[in-house]
Amino acid sequence: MIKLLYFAWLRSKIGLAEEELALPPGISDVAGLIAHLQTRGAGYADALSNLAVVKVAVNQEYVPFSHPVAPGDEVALFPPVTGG
Amino acid sequence: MIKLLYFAWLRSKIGLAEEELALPPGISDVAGLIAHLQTRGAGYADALSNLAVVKVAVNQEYVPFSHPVAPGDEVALFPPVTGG
Amino acid sequence: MTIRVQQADFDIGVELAALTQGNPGIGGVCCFTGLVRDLHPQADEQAGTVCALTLEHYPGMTERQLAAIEAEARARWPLEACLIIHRYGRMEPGENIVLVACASAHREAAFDACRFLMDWLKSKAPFWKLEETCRGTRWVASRHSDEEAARRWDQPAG
Amino acid sequence: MTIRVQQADFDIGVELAALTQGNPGIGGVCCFTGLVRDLHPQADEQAGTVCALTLEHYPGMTERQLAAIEAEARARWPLEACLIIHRYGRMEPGENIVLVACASAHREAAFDACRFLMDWLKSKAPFWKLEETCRGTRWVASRHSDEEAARRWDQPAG
Repeated sequence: MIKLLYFAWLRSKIGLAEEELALPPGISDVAGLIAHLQTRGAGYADALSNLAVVKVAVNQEYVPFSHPVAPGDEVALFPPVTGG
Repeated sequence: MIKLLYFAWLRSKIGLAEEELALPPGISDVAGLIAHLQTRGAGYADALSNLAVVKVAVNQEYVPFSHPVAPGDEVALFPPVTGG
Repeated sequence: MTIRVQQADFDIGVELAALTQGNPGIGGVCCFTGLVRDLHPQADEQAGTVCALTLEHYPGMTERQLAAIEAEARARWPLEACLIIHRYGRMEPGENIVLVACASAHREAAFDACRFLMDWLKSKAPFWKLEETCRGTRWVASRHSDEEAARRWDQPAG
Repeated sequence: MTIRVQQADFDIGVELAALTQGNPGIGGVCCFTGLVRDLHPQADEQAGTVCALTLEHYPGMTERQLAAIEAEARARWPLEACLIIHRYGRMEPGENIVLVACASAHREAAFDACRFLMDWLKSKAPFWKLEETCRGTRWVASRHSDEEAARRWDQPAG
Protein backbone atom coordinates (compact mmCIF):
# COMPACT_ATOMS: atom_id res chain seq x y z
CA MET A 1 0.00 0.00 0.00
CA ILE A 2 1.03 3.61 -0.56
CA LYS A 3 -0.50 6.70 1.00
CA LEU A 4 -1.64 9.37 -1.45
CA LEU A 5 -2.16 13.01 -0.43
CA TYR A 6 -3.75 15.74 -2.55
CA PHE A 7 -3.60 19.46 -1.83
CA ALA A 8 -5.28 22.70 -3.00
CA TRP A 9 -7.11 22.37 -6.35
CA LEU A 10 -5.88 18.83 -6.86
CA ARG A 11 -7.73 17.94 -3.68
CA SER A 12 -10.88 19.81 -4.78
CA LYS A 13 -10.90 18.24 -8.25
CA ILE A 14 -10.18 14.71 -7.06
CA GLY A 15 -12.60 15.19 -4.18
CA LEU A 16 -10.30 13.54 -1.65
CA ALA A 17 -7.60 14.81 0.69
CA GLU A 18 -5.96 11.40 1.04
CA GLU A 19 -6.35 7.74 0.24
CA GLU A 20 -4.54 4.41 0.53
CA LEU A 21 -3.72 2.59 -2.70
CA ALA A 22 -2.36 -0.88 -3.42
CA LEU A 23 0.41 -0.18 -5.90
CA PRO A 24 -0.69 -1.94 -9.13
CA PRO A 25 1.86 -4.42 -10.59
CA GLY A 26 4.32 -2.85 -13.01
CA ILE A 27 4.17 0.62 -11.48
CA SER A 28 7.51 1.61 -10.04
CA ASP A 29 7.83 5.38 -10.42
CA VAL A 30 5.87 8.62 -10.04
CA ALA A 31 5.16 8.90 -13.78
CA GLY A 32 3.63 5.41 -13.82
CA LEU A 33 1.58 6.14 -10.71
CA ILE A 34 0.18 9.35 -12.23
CA ALA A 35 -0.73 7.55 -15.47
CA HIS A 36 -2.61 5.02 -13.37
CA LEU A 37 -4.41 7.71 -11.35
CA GLN A 38 -5.53 9.45 -14.55
CA THR A 39 -7.61 6.33 -15.38
CA ARG A 40 -9.45 6.33 -12.06
CA GLY A 41 -12.21 8.77 -12.99
CA ALA A 42 -13.10 12.19 -14.36
CA GLY A 43 -11.95 14.07 -11.25
CA TYR A 44 -8.49 12.45 -11.40
CA ALA A 45 -8.24 12.99 -15.17
CA ASP A 46 -9.14 16.66 -14.77
CA ALA A 47 -6.78 17.24 -11.83
CA LEU A 48 -3.92 15.54 -13.69
CA SER A 49 -4.60 16.91 -17.18
CA ASN A 50 -1.73 19.44 -17.11
CA LEU A 51 1.31 17.91 -15.47
CA ALA A 52 3.27 21.15 -15.91
CA VAL A 53 1.43 22.45 -12.85
CA VAL A 54 1.64 19.30 -10.73
CA LYS A 55 4.41 18.97 -8.15
CA VAL A 56 5.27 15.70 -6.41
CA ALA A 57 6.75 14.89 -3.03
CA VAL A 58 7.66 11.35 -1.97
CA ASN A 59 8.09 10.94 1.76
CA GLN A 60 7.87 14.72 2.15
CA GLU A 61 10.73 15.54 -0.24
CA TYR A 62 10.31 17.11 -3.69
CA VAL A 63 11.08 14.56 -6.43
CA PRO A 64 10.99 14.44 -10.24
CA PHE A 65 8.44 12.25 -12.06
CA SER A 66 11.20 9.68 -12.64
CA HIS A 67 11.51 9.05 -8.89
CA PRO A 68 10.76 5.44 -7.74
CA VAL A 69 7.61 4.66 -5.78
CA ALA A 70 7.44 1.62 -3.48
CA PRO A 71 4.97 0.20 -0.96
CA GLY A 72 4.99 2.19 2.27
CA ASP A 73 5.72 5.49 0.54
CA GLU A 74 3.78 8.69 1.21
CA VAL A 75 3.18 10.34 -2.17
CA ALA A 76 1.78 13.87 -2.32
CA LEU A 77 0.51 15.65 -5.45
CA PHE A 78 -0.06 19.40 -5.37
CA PRO A 79 0.07 22.61 -7.45
CA PRO A 80 2.99 25.08 -7.36
CA VAL A 81 3.05 26.59 -3.90
CA THR A 82 1.69 30.07 -3.08
CA GLY A 83 2.52 30.63 0.59
CA GLY A 84 4.57 33.32 2.27
CA MET B 1 29.33 86.13 11.63
CA ILE B 2 29.14 82.45 10.89
CA LYS B 3 28.11 79.70 13.29
CA LEU B 4 30.60 76.84 13.65
CA LEU B 5 29.61 73.41 14.98
CA TYR B 6 31.98 70.58 15.89
CA PHE B 7 30.98 66.96 16.50
CA ALA B 8 32.49 63.75 17.93
CA TRP B 9 36.29 63.82 18.20
CA LEU B 10 36.52 67.18 16.44
CA ARG B 11 34.47 68.58 19.30
CA SER B 12 36.65 66.85 21.93
CA LYS B 13 39.91 67.97 20.36
CA ILE B 14 38.82 71.58 19.76
CA GLY B 15 37.17 71.64 23.17
CA LEU B 16 34.05 73.39 21.91
CA ALA B 17 30.71 72.20 20.56
CA GLU B 18 30.00 75.47 18.81
CA GLU B 19 31.17 79.04 18.39
CA GLU B 20 30.42 82.21 16.46
CA LEU B 21 33.15 83.55 14.19
CA ALA B 22 33.51 86.80 12.27
CA LEU B 23 34.55 85.61 8.83
CA PRO B 24 38.08 87.04 8.30
CA PRO B 25 38.55 89.11 5.12
CA GLY B 26 39.61 87.08 2.10
CA ILE B 27 37.98 83.83 3.26
CA SER B 28 35.20 82.79 0.93
CA ASP B 29 35.12 78.97 0.95
CA VAL B 30 35.33 75.96 3.28
CA ALA B 31 38.99 75.28 2.44
CA GLY B 32 39.93 78.85 3.38
CA LEU B 33 37.91 78.66 6.58
CA ILE B 34 39.62 75.40 7.63
CA ALA B 35 43.07 76.86 6.91
CA HIS B 36 42.14 79.78 9.17
CA LEU B 37 40.85 77.50 11.93
CA GLN B 38 44.10 75.47 11.86
CA THR B 39 45.96 78.62 13.04
CA ARG B 40 43.68 79.17 16.05
CA GLY B 41 45.48 76.86 18.48
CA ALA B 42 46.86 73.39 19.16
CA GLY B 43 43.39 71.82 19.58
CA TYR B 44 42.23 73.13 16.21
CA ALA B 45 45.50 72.11 14.51
CA ASP B 46 45.21 68.60 15.95
CA ALA B 47 41.53 68.21 15.06
CA LEU B 48 42.15 69.43 11.51
CA SER B 49 45.49 67.70 10.90
CA ASN B 50 44.04 64.99 8.62
CA LEU B 51 41.41 66.47 6.35
CA ALA B 52 40.74 63.07 4.76
CA VAL B 53 38.63 62.29 7.83
CA VAL B 54 36.87 65.65 8.13
CA LYS B 55 33.41 66.08 6.62
CA VAL B 56 31.74 69.44 6.15
CA ALA B 57 28.12 70.55 6.08
CA VAL B 58 27.06 74.10 5.25
CA ASN B 59 23.53 74.92 6.33
CA GLN B 60 22.97 71.24 7.13
CA GLU B 61 23.90 69.92 3.67
CA TYR B 62 27.08 67.98 2.84
CA VAL B 63 29.43 70.12 0.74
CA PRO B 64 32.93 69.78 -0.74
CA PHE B 65 35.82 71.94 0.56
CA SER B 66 35.39 74.19 -2.48
CA HIS B 67 31.92 75.25 -1.32
CA PRO B 68 31.46 78.99 -0.61
CA VAL B 69 31.06 80.27 2.95
CA ALA B 70 29.28 83.55 3.66
CA PRO B 71 28.14 85.47 6.75
CA GLY B 72 25.04 83.89 8.29
CA ASP B 73 26.05 80.34 7.34
CA GLU B 74 26.00 77.41 9.75
CA VAL B 75 29.18 75.42 9.12
CA ALA B 76 29.62 72.01 10.75
CA LEU B 77 32.84 69.99 10.86
CA PHE B 78 32.72 66.32 11.85
CA PRO B 79 34.29 62.91 11.28
CA PRO B 80 32.82 60.24 8.96
CA VAL B 81 29.54 59.14 10.49
CA THR B 82 29.09 55.92 12.46
CA GLY B 83 25.39 55.70 13.25
CA GLY B 84 22.83 53.07 12.40
CA MET C 1 16.60 28.70 15.75
CA THR C 2 12.84 28.41 15.90
CA ILE C 3 10.30 27.18 13.36
CA ARG C 4 6.57 27.33 14.01
CA VAL C 5 3.61 26.47 11.79
CA GLN C 6 0.48 27.64 13.57
CA GLN C 7 -3.09 28.89 13.18
CA ALA C 8 -2.76 31.59 15.82
CA ASP C 9 -1.52 35.10 15.08
CA PHE C 10 1.86 36.19 16.44
CA ASP C 11 3.13 39.32 18.17
CA ILE C 12 6.12 40.66 16.23
CA GLY C 13 7.45 42.69 19.16
CA VAL C 14 7.36 39.73 21.53
CA GLU C 15 8.95 37.40 18.95
CA LEU C 16 11.81 39.78 18.13
CA ALA C 17 12.48 40.52 21.80
CA ALA C 18 12.74 36.77 22.48
CA LEU C 19 15.04 36.35 19.46
CA THR C 20 17.65 38.86 20.63
CA GLN C 21 17.22 38.40 24.40
CA GLY C 22 20.48 37.60 26.18
CA ASN C 23 22.70 37.72 23.09
CA PRO C 24 24.68 40.97 23.08
CA GLY C 25 26.64 39.72 20.05
CA ILE C 26 23.66 40.61 17.83
CA GLY C 27 24.15 43.90 15.98
CA GLY C 28 21.24 43.72 13.57
CA VAL C 29 17.95 41.96 12.98
CA CYS C 30 16.24 41.87 9.60
CA CYS C 31 12.63 40.85 9.80
CA PHE C 32 9.99 40.37 7.11
CA THR C 33 6.26 40.12 7.69
CA GLY C 34 3.83 39.05 5.00
CA LEU C 35 0.23 40.28 5.34
CA VAL C 36 -3.06 39.45 3.66
CA ARG C 37 -3.76 42.09 0.99
CA ASP C 38 -7.24 43.02 -0.19
CA LEU C 39 -6.13 43.21 -3.81
CA HIS C 40 -5.77 40.23 -6.06
CA PRO C 41 -2.05 39.64 -6.73
CA GLN C 42 -2.56 39.30 -10.49
CA ALA C 43 -4.19 42.79 -10.55
CA ASP C 44 -7.14 41.32 -12.41
CA GLU C 45 -9.88 43.91 -12.11
CA GLN C 46 -12.55 41.30 -12.60
CA ALA C 47 -11.36 39.51 -9.50
CA GLY C 48 -12.62 42.17 -7.12
CA THR C 49 -11.57 42.72 -3.55
CA VAL C 50 -10.26 39.85 -1.46
CA CYS C 51 -12.30 39.47 1.70
CA ALA C 52 -10.35 36.52 3.11
CA LEU C 53 -7.58 34.04 2.42
CA THR C 54 -7.39 30.43 3.57
CA LEU C 55 -3.91 28.98 3.81
CA GLU C 56 -3.69 25.21 3.39
CA HIS C 57 -0.42 23.39 4.04
CA TYR C 58 1.13 19.93 4.11
CA PRO C 59 1.67 19.14 7.79
CA GLY C 60 4.93 17.31 8.30
CA MET C 61 6.51 18.29 4.99
CA THR C 62 6.15 21.99 5.83
CA GLU C 63 8.12 21.74 9.07
CA ARG C 64 10.69 19.43 7.47
CA GLN C 65 11.26 21.78 4.53
CA LEU C 66 11.41 24.87 6.73
CA ALA C 67 13.97 23.20 9.00
CA ALA C 68 16.11 22.25 6.00
CA ILE C 69 16.13 25.74 4.53
CA GLU C 70 16.79 27.32 7.89
CA ALA C 71 19.85 25.05 8.28
CA GLU C 72 20.95 26.10 4.79
CA ALA C 73 20.67 29.79 5.74
CA ARG C 74 22.72 29.19 8.88
CA ALA C 75 25.37 27.40 6.81
CA ARG C 76 25.58 30.26 4.32
CA TRP C 77 25.58 33.24 6.71
CA PRO C 78 26.94 33.85 10.24
CA LEU C 79 23.57 34.05 12.00
CA GLU C 80 23.19 34.44 15.74
CA ALA C 81 19.48 33.60 15.69
CA CYS C 82 16.75 32.79 13.23
CA LEU C 83 12.96 32.56 13.39
CA ILE C 84 10.30 31.40 10.94
CA ILE C 85 6.60 31.50 11.80
CA HIS C 86 4.03 30.65 9.12
CA ARG C 87 0.29 30.64 9.78
CA TYR C 88 -2.36 28.48 8.17
CA GLY C 89 -6.17 28.64 8.21
CA ARG C 90 -8.47 31.54 7.38
CA MET C 91 -7.24 35.14 7.59
CA GLU C 92 -8.64 38.53 6.65
CA PRO C 93 -6.91 41.49 4.94
CA GLY C 94 -4.35 43.15 7.20
CA GLU C 95 -3.65 39.95 9.15
CA ASN C 96 -0.13 38.54 9.46
CA ILE C 97 0.66 35.43 7.39
CA VAL C 98 4.37 34.91 7.88
CA LEU C 99 7.28 36.20 9.92
CA VAL C 100 10.93 35.58 9.10
CA ALA C 101 13.65 37.16 11.25
CA CYS C 102 17.43 36.77 11.06
CA ALA C 103 19.88 38.18 13.59
CA SER C 104 23.60 38.60 13.02
CA ALA C 105 26.57 40.65 14.17
CA HIS C 106 26.36 42.69 10.96
CA ARG C 107 23.42 43.84 8.88
CA GLU C 108 24.54 42.37 5.55
CA ALA C 109 24.13 38.76 6.73
CA ALA C 110 20.81 39.54 8.41
CA PHE C 111 19.37 41.12 5.24
CA ASP C 112 20.68 38.44 2.88
CA ALA C 113 19.56 35.50 5.00
CA CYS C 114 16.09 36.95 5.57
CA ARG C 115 15.55 37.55 1.87
CA PHE C 116 16.90 34.11 0.99
CA LEU C 117 14.43 32.50 3.41
CA MET C 118 11.48 34.50 2.09
CA ASP C 119 12.37 33.78 -1.56
CA TRP C 120 12.70 30.10 -0.76
CA LEU C 121 9.51 30.01 1.28
CA LYS C 122 7.52 31.62 -1.54
CA SER C 123 8.69 29.05 -4.08
CA LYS C 124 9.13 25.85 -2.07
CA ALA C 125 7.26 25.74 1.24
CA PRO C 126 4.10 23.64 0.74
CA PHE C 127 1.43 26.28 1.39
CA TRP C 128 -1.48 27.18 -0.90
CA LYS C 129 -3.71 30.23 -0.77
CA LEU C 130 -7.45 30.05 -1.43
CA GLU C 131 -8.90 33.52 -1.99
CA GLU C 132 -12.43 34.56 -1.18
CA THR C 133 -13.85 37.48 -3.17
CA CYS C 134 -17.40 38.69 -3.61
CA ARG C 135 -17.56 36.43 -6.69
CA GLY C 136 -16.57 33.25 -4.85
CA THR C 137 -13.34 31.46 -4.08
CA ARG C 138 -10.32 30.64 -6.17
CA TRP C 139 -6.85 29.21 -5.71
CA VAL C 140 -4.09 31.79 -6.11
CA ALA C 141 -1.77 31.04 -9.04
CA SER C 142 1.96 30.87 -8.39
CA ARG C 143 4.07 33.83 -9.52
CA HIS C 144 6.81 33.12 -12.05
CA SER C 145 8.86 35.91 -10.42
CA ASP C 146 8.88 33.97 -7.14
CA GLU C 147 10.57 30.99 -8.77
CA GLU C 148 13.09 33.30 -10.41
CA ALA C 149 13.79 34.97 -7.08
CA ALA C 150 14.48 31.61 -5.48
CA ARG C 151 16.77 30.53 -8.34
CA ARG C 152 19.01 33.55 -7.70
CA TRP C 153 20.21 31.73 -4.58
CA ASP C 154 21.09 28.45 -6.32
CA GLN C 155 24.69 29.61 -6.52
CA PRO C 156 26.24 31.10 -3.39
CA ALA C 157 26.75 34.86 -3.86
CA GLY C 158 30.16 35.74 -5.36
CA MET D 1 5.95 58.34 6.39
CA THR D 2 7.42 58.95 9.83
CA ILE D 3 10.87 60.04 10.96
CA ARG D 4 11.79 60.26 14.62
CA VAL D 5 15.10 61.07 16.30
CA GLN D 6 14.71 60.39 20.00
CA GLN D 7 16.43 59.38 23.23
CA ALA D 8 13.71 56.97 24.32
CA ASP D 9 13.60 53.32 23.31
CA PHE D 10 10.88 52.14 20.92
CA ASP D 11 8.55 49.14 20.85
CA ILE D 12 8.97 47.37 17.51
CA GLY D 13 5.61 45.61 17.71
CA VAL D 14 3.72 48.82 18.41
CA GLU D 15 5.57 50.69 15.66
CA LEU D 16 4.96 48.02 13.01
CA ALA D 17 1.30 47.68 13.96
CA ALA D 18 0.86 51.45 13.56
CA LEU D 19 2.68 51.33 10.22
CA THR D 20 0.34 48.80 8.61
CA GLN D 21 -2.87 49.72 10.47
CA GLY D 22 -5.76 50.48 8.13
CA ASN D 23 -3.89 49.84 4.87
CA PRO D 24 -4.95 46.46 3.45
CA GLY D 25 -2.91 47.18 0.29
CA ILE D 26 0.26 46.28 2.22
CA GLY D 27 1.48 42.77 1.42
CA GLY D 28 4.90 42.87 3.07
CA VAL D 29 6.93 44.80 5.61
CA CYS D 30 10.70 44.62 5.79
CA CYS D 31 12.10 45.92 9.02
CA PHE D 32 15.65 46.29 10.28
CA THR D 33 16.69 46.89 13.87
CA GLY D 34 20.22 47.82 14.87
CA LEU D 35 21.30 46.91 18.40
CA VAL D 36 24.25 47.77 20.62
CA ARG D 37 26.76 44.90 20.49
CA ASP D 38 29.20 44.13 23.27
CA LEU D 39 32.00 43.41 20.81
CA HIS D 40 34.10 46.09 19.22
CA PRO D 41 33.23 46.32 15.49
CA GLN D 42 36.89 46.24 14.41
CA ALA D 43 37.34 42.91 16.23
CA ASP D 44 40.34 44.34 18.01
CA GLU D 45 41.01 42.01 20.92
CA GLN D 46 42.76 44.72 22.86
CA ALA D 47 39.60 46.79 22.85
CA GLY D 48 37.76 44.54 25.26
CA THR D 49 34.05 44.35 25.81
CA VAL D 50 31.83 47.32 25.13
CA CYS D 51 29.83 48.25 28.23
CA ALA D 52 27.97 51.19 26.66
CA LEU D 53 27.65 53.34 23.57
CA THR D 54 26.80 57.04 23.44
CA LEU D 55 25.25 58.23 20.19
CA GLU D 56 25.84 61.90 19.38
CA HIS D 57 24.04 63.54 16.47
CA TYR D 58 23.59 66.86 14.67
CA PRO D 59 20.09 68.02 15.57
CA GLY D 60 18.40 69.64 12.60
CA MET D 61 20.69 68.17 9.96
CA THR D 62 19.79 64.63 11.05
CA GLU D 63 16.05 65.10 10.55
CA ARG D 64 16.62 67.01 7.32
CA GLN D 65 18.87 64.29 5.88
CA LEU D 66 16.58 61.48 6.99
CA ALA D 67 13.58 63.21 5.40
CA ALA D 68 15.50 63.64 2.14
CA ILE D 69 16.57 60.00 1.92
CA GLU D 70 13.13 58.77 2.88
CA ALA D 71 11.69 60.84 -0.01
CA GLU D 72 14.32 59.30 -2.29
CA ALA D 73 13.30 55.78 -1.22
CA ARG D 74 9.63 56.59 -1.90
CA ALA D 75 10.55 57.92 -5.34
CA ARG D 76 12.51 54.76 -6.19
CA TRP D 77 10.12 52.10 -4.89
CA PRO D 78 6.33 51.83 -4.61
CA LEU D 79 6.11 52.09 -0.82
CA GLU D 80 2.84 52.17 1.08
CA ALA D 81 4.47 53.27 4.33
CA CYS D 82 7.89 54.00 5.72
CA LEU D 83 9.33 54.54 9.19
CA ILE D 84 12.74 55.59 10.48
CA ILE D 85 13.49 55.87 14.20
CA HIS D 86 17.04 56.59 15.35
CA ARG D 87 17.97 56.97 18.99
CA TYR D 88 20.71 59.14 20.50
CA GLY D 89 22.22 59.26 23.99
CA ARG D 90 23.70 56.47 26.11
CA MET D 91 22.74 52.83 25.49
CA GLU D 92 23.91 49.47 26.78
CA PRO D 93 24.52 46.20 24.87
CA GLY D 94 21.28 44.64 23.67
CA GLU D 95 19.47 47.98 23.43
CA ASN D 96 17.85 49.15 20.18
CA ILE D 97 19.64 51.93 18.27
CA VAL D 98 17.70 52.22 15.04
CA LEU D 99 14.54 50.95 13.37
CA VAL D 100 13.82 51.18 9.65
CA ALA D 101 10.64 49.67 8.24
CA CYS D 102 9.28 49.76 4.69
CA ALA D 103 5.88 48.47 3.65
CA SER D 104 4.82 47.70 0.10
CA ALA D 105 2.38 45.58 -1.89
CA HIS D 106 5.23 43.19 -2.76
CA ARG D 107 8.24 42.03 -0.79
CA GLU D 108 10.91 43.02 -3.32
CA ALA D 109 10.28 46.76 -2.91
CA ALA D 110 10.08 46.44 0.88
CA PHE D 111 13.43 44.60 1.10
CA ASP D 112 15.24 46.88 -1.37
CA ALA D 113 13.99 50.13 0.16
CA CYS D 114 14.80 49.02 3.71
CA ARG D 115 18.34 48.03 2.78
CA PHE D 116 18.83 51.23 0.79
CA LEU D 117 17.77 53.30 3.81
CA MET D 118 20.06 51.38 6.20
CA ASP D 119 23.05 51.60 3.84
CA TRP D 120 22.47 55.28 3.43
CA LEU D 121 21.93 55.88 7.12
CA LYS D 122 25.19 54.11 7.99
CA SER D 123 27.21 56.26 5.59
CA LYS D 124 25.46 59.65 5.61
CA ALA D 125 23.22 60.27 8.64
CA PRO D 126 25.13 62.54 11.05
CA PHE D 127 25.46 60.21 14.06
CA TRP D 128 28.66 59.28 15.88
CA LYS D 129 29.24 56.43 18.32
CA LEU D 130 31.38 56.83 21.41
CA GLU D 131 32.24 53.44 22.92
CA GLU D 132 32.87 52.76 26.57
CA THR D 133 35.04 49.75 27.37
CA CYS D 134 36.83 48.75 30.56
CA ARG D 135 39.85 50.64 29.17
CA GLY D 136 38.03 53.92 28.66
CA THR D 137 36.12 55.55 25.84
CA ARG D 138 36.82 55.90 22.15
CA TRP D 139 35.08 57.10 19.03
CA VAL D 140 34.11 54.29 16.68
CA ALA D 141 35.86 54.51 13.30
CA SER D 142 33.75 54.44 10.16
CA ARG D 143 33.68 51.23 8.16
CA HIS D 144 34.89 51.39 4.57
CA SER D 145 32.35 48.69 3.70
CA ASP D 146 29.52 51.00 4.77
CA GLU D 147 30.54 53.62 2.22
CA GLU D 148 30.80 50.95 -0.45
CA ALA D 149 27.36 49.62 0.46
CA ALA D 150 25.88 53.11 0.07
CA ARG D 151 27.61 53.63 -3.29
CA ARG D 152 25.86 50.54 -4.68
CA TRP D 153 22.68 52.63 -4.74
CA ASP D 154 24.15 55.61 -6.62
CA GLN D 155 22.77 54.19 -9.86
CA PRO D 156 19.17 52.99 -9.82
CA ALA D 157 19.05 49.19 -10.04
CA GLY D 158 18.86 47.87 -13.65
